[in-house]
Amino acid sequence: MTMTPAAADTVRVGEDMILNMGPSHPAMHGTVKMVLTLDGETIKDMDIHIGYLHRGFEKMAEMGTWQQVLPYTDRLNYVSPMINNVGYVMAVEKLWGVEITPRAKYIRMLISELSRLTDHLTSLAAGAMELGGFTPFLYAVEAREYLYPVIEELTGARLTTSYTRIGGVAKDLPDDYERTVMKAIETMRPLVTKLDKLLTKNRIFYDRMIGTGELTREDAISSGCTGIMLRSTGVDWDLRKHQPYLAYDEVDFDVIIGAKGDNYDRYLCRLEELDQTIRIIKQIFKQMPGGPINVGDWNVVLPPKHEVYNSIEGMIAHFKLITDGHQVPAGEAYSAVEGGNGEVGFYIVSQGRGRPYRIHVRAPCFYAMGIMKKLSVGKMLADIIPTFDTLNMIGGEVDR
Amino acid sequence: MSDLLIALLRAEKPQAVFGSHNTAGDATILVAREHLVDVMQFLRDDPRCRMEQLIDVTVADYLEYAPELRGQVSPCDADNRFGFTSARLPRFEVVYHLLSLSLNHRLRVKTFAPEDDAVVPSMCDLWIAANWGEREAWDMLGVRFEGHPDLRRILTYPEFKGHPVRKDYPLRGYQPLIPMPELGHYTDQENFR
Amino acid sequence: MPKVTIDGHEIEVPAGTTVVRAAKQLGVDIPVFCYHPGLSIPANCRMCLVEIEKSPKPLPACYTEVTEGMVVRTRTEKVAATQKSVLEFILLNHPVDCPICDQAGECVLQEHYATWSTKPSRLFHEKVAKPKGKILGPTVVLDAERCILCTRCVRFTEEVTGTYELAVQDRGEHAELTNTPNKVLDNPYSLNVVDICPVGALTSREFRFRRRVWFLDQRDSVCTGCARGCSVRVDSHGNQVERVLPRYNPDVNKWWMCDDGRRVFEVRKTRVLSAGKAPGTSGAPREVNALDGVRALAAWLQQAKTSGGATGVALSASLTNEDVYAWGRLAAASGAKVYVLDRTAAQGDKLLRLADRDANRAGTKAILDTVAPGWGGAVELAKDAAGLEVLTVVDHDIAVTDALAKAFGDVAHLAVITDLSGPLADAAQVVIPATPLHNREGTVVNADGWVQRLASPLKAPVGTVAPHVAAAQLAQAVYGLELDFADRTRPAQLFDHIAATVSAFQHLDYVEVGDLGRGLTNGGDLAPRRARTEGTPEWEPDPVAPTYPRPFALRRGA
Amino acid sequence: MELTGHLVLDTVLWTLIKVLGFLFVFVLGTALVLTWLERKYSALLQNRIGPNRANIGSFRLGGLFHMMADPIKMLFKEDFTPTTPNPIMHRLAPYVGLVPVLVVFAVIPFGPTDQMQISALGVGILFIFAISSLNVYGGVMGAWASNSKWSLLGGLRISAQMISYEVAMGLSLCGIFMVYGSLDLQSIVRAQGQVLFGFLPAWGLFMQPLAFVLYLACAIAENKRAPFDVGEAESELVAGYFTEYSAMGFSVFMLNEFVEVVMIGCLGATLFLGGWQIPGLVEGTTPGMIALQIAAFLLKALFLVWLQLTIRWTLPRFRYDQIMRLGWKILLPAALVNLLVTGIVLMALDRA
Amino acid sequence: MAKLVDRMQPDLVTQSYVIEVAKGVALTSRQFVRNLFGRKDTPTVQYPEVKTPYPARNRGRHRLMRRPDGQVRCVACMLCATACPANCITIVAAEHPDPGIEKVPTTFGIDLLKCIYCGFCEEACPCDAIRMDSGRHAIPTDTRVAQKTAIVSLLDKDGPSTAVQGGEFKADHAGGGHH
Repeated sequence: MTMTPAAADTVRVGEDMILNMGPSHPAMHGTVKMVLTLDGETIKDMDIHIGYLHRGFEKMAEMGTWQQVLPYTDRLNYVSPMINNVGYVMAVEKLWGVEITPRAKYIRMLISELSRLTDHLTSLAAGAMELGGFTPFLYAVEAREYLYPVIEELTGARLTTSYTRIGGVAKDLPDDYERTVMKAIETMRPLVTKLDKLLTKNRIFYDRMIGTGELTREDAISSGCTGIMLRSTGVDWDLRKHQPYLAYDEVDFDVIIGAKGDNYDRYLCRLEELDQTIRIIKQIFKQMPGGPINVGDWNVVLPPKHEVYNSIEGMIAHFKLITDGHQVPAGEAYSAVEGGNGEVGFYIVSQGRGRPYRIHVRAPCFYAMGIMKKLSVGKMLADIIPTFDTLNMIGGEVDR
Repeated sequence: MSDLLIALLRAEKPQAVFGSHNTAGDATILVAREHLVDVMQFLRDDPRCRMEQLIDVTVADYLEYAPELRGQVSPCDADNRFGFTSARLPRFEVVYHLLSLSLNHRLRVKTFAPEDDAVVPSMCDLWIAANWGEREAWDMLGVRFEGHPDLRRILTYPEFKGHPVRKDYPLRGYQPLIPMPELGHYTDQENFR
Repeated sequence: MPKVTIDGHEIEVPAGTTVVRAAKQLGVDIPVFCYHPGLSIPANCRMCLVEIEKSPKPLPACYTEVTEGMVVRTRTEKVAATQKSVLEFILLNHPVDCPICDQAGECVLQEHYATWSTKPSRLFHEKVAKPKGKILGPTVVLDAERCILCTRCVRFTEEVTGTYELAVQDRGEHAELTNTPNKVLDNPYSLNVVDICPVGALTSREFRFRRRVWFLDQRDSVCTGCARGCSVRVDSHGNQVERVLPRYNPDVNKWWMCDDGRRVFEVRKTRVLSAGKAPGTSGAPREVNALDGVRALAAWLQQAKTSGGATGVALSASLTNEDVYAWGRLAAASGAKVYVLDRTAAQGDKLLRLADRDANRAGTKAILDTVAPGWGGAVELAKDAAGLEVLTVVDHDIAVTDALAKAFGDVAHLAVITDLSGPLADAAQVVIPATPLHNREGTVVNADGWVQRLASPLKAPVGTVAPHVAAAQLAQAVYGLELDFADRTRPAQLFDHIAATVSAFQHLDYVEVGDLGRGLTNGGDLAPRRARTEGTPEWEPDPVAPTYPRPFALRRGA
Repeated sequence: MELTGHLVLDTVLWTLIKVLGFLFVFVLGTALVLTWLERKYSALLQNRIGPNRANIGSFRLGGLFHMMADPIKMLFKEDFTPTTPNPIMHRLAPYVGLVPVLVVFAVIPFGPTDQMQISALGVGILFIFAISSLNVYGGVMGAWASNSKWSLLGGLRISAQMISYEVAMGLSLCGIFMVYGSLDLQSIVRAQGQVLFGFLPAWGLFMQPLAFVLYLACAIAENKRAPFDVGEAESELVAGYFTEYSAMGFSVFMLNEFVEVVMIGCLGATLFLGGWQIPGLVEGTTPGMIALQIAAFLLKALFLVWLQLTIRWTLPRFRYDQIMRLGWKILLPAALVNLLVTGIVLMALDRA
Repeated sequence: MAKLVDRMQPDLVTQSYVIEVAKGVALTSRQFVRNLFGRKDTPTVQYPEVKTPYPARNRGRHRLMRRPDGQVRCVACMLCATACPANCITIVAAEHPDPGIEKVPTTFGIDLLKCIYCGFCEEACPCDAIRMDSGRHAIPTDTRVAQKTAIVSLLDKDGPSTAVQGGEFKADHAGGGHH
């Protein structure tokens, strides 16, 4: 390191330790590297290197049809894949002007909320584990484990769901699905209570959460933080409430906000949102309308299989949709949904030629990670852990 | 709502705003690069706009876009004050998505950057979010953001050549600094197709 | 010139123009099945029915000629209902065959149904069964169930080839396309009926089931089968040509091309040169790649230069203009004599096929006249052969006659740059593998003096060299010449040189030559002075070539 | 006393038997079982099944064979030594850590009579203080010799932690000495045989309840186990001071930890739970009585082992500075207060 | 509407550590005892011995259906290969002597390492030839070759399809449930 004599007086040369935290580090889940300049255990400077999981989502998306982008979205925020599915198809439908059926709306809401449960549980679990609380971690993961079979029963896969379709959803709800879901939730909820009991009032835990990773409201807003990050600072902002999409204006729930914007607030917000989500799910089942699950227009969704097998008309429509892709008209659209971590936005540009011209994903974690440095500098090395966890960085989403 | 915003900007900044559309309900204005900082400052601070959040920054590369359709995405005025028509617009469009939390509205702001001069002013002084957003846009599409304090690559590694989301970035091949993978005992090339 | 209003747009067109053409000029799409611009108009599919003011019922747009003040509406409910009914009617007996039908993906019926109807089926009965997989001739298979009886193929055999091999028999739903009695569809243009068939009723026996069309990459090129130089579209997958289709070019081939032209790729594939050769240290031939071959040739030329021996360059008349120019310049600079050799002539006909099978005779002549005046032919070569120390043959399928074979034997050192195996390659001591003509880009001039771009979707095989590059290499290595184009080996750059140097190519530009070509500006006795009629072609090729997007081709073919 | 050769032989043999029986069978045996038990136990309280796959033939025994399979696996793994200027130190470190912990058991009275102690040292507790803190050298040596920043940070953390908690632990135990008036562990245990208020055994737990809590906290902290495991803190420092250890080096560190768990249990049982005392029984002299009281001691020790396990699997981890704060600002003052109050009470009782 | 989180104020009880630790220990101990006797709360499945059934919609390994006469249903239309986002399906078509069938695959290969189990092939198949309801999961192997070739033998496997082209078919199958 070269340094001018004047600077050498003020900076203690050689006493700082540069530490590469990651990319292979137990706490850097999702693969991220933090280059830390440490003075003892205090962080003096920090440089965050992301991109270790960069798969070129946006480039790949330009290569396939509109439909073929869908499996990629599963892998964005991989703890809540179906919210990404919903966000993506909503963007396409917005550009195309497709209005989906009420039942599809409710099913999409249902899967969004189920995914939100798994997302928050994962975040809580990982947070507990990395603070050394292995038992609450396993309780939360077990709780999540009850939800995955429910998701699998609906979509056919636990994680790589690819469930939504442009113009609706892939399949209707299975028989007696409400009972399945409610049973899973009833099994899952006590485990969250256990986690709550083990952590929330435990001084060892709250000493590490309170006052660490404190985010001011101004910074949260200016840095583009959304979702829990923003709400924990006391901003009443939830896309489901303030810019309602699907049928979120027809269900009743509270927006959970925090007071100080520290890790403890974010932890509590997640915990509380679990209950709000369960509340929404109950209402969804109560209000679930009947009717078709997709728009039925053969230019938008594949014809039903019996039409394909038995009539040339269905067969042609089926063929055209698969070989030519969806004929989304030229133009651009941005559509956002409230994901597990905040606003998941898709900016799409179409050329009207069967495949996307440009897709850009607005990943909530990406902007949250942008403020990570500010939350950590001046704090201790160990504070990175809870901050990083409550920020809930998901590698697939940040790097895309 | 969004129409009002467009009308407001057209009235307040007639010099800067030279195009707008409202397709799919997304209010969009096209701003000349020279006036971008001014317009953004206005959008953030004016009580009628109050765009507290820069939700997203990205760039779209219109190299392969059909010229006749380009006007639908980026309509320009008839009087052609900025030297380009709808059919022949510069290659890059820098797209900003703004959100006002207090007034609950959104706006998309777009500006142009030609291929040989792909530079736009940085928004880092206005929003913290611009820092990483612009780094990503630079990394992926190679549009420079003038005044950015730390314009490094973010998703790719520093030695990476080129900007991968550009339309003319080759789809196959290896970056020079990555050695070809050793195949080890999997010598059967057939299996690696 | 009558003025007509179509969907609110006004246009003035020459008298006698049909509504469908006028609409096309306005950019208004009117769906058609049976209409083909190159054939007569039967108006039997009824797909193009449009509303015309003062007419009590919809009229077929393909047949109706415009009159002054005519007002046409193509997007009314009535028209839409007609289109839906027509489609429903056509689809009634159409088999559920898309999965096994080669036309799927470029099927006009699919296209029209997806665009104009998407109405579910109302049929509850068995569909009428007709013969499937019926062989009409050596090249074409018929699936009668898929046929929509547009009679395009029948009209083609009647009007274009005049061979009358096809006809429709029976009536109503039993009507069926078939061979006329005792006739087989075996005319040299038979595959055109596959191209013009809007559905998958007629399919090519050769291309059958080979590849789904939506995976194919398309590239516009020129046929090099004969001096006609038909405009073609080359469809490829991976690094392999799958088929060749005619491309509409009003000045050259209209909509058609011959069956031989489509098979040029196939035929050449069987004759590909496997490796080059050069004398080894022991004197026995060894296998070489292009670079080593050029080195061996360079050594000979060097020797000849030192000893003052005479050298010669024999060019095939099928090379690109760029090759001819480069070799011509090299020969002129080195004092070598240039000879032009021919391919074996074939039988020509009145329609498209020419007896002269060399793809670029006119271009070769025009260029050599400027850069290497005094060039000769096979006769001169036979005369000079004995005196030549080195003869370099830049070959593309040169016909080796007895006289030529003797001449080649007389030459002290014979080097061949070629992409094909054959007697010539066998006779030579040095064989330099050339990049095959169908893997290259460049320009060729057809018999009428029409300059067109040759393009290829294929990559050049490893270890081959384009002849014009070899010329530049030799110029530098042997004669120490920095030919002014030596570092500019891309065809487009070389073409600029040609345009600047050769008067016949004056004012031509590689980009401007475009997809449809340009006439030579001054071709002397060979190339008649011709120039493209200004403006766009009055009528695009028919809907056989799909214009809709192909989301897969680029990705799969990459 | 004049020692005859026969007597020397007798003493050596007897000591060997005690070492074998207590140290090797009980202590190391427990530590070995703990390697399996810790996982199995944590599994049970985390709604899992835990290790159960190791088997001999068709016998699985709930995975008990894991405790055999693991050492075998560890023995055969690559023993990786990082590029370091001190490879010998790196090799030595785990054993430097292990030996002091084992030595401590020399003075633990595991049964009645003076014979049931490997070495009847008069200043037993001071010996324990002296030796047990040497254990940290193993960790620090390993951390330094590993030539890794993570190890270094871990080493720094454990040495600081050791210093902080050694003081508090020493002071918390001072109360015990004051109450029982001896440094000899056997005497302390004997003193715990008395009865308080007619029903309560005069165990350290009841005489010095605060000291017990302090002792437990400090002891776990010295053992560097959760919630005081900042020295290894897998989510912060990868594995702290033994990041660069593999195979046997790693497993000796683990063994070290488990032996220390047993040590804390034994010492705690001795000082706070009345050692081998069974309320209502006098010090045994017959083999049957002795066996019973040895069993009582071992059970008490195991109870404390269980308590440690449960705490380890219940609590999250402290932050480094919070551990320091807890040690210096809470435990140390509390120990001092405990000492003060004990002193005042004792003086008051003396006066009375 | 907006609801503030219930942010606990640290009081003496929580700050003393001991009480909360004791509560925690009680909770975990209770869990231990519950699990020791009867494993009431343990959801773990002992996998190779015990298998949970896959739900009917599970997208497992592919299978090719047969016609009632035992021939392969697939007609090599390539729609599955077209719809496949991972490009993992290789089909080579050939002519079948029976003009009623006309086109059959001679090779039907799926590279299971490339496959992402999205189910688009099943959805794209216009003949009910390929399905993913086999109830078998991906092949666990450690060689590339095994993943690639295992499926080539697909052409010889699995039972007849219930779909009859041009005939009756259950409407609710759309999307490929398990029957």
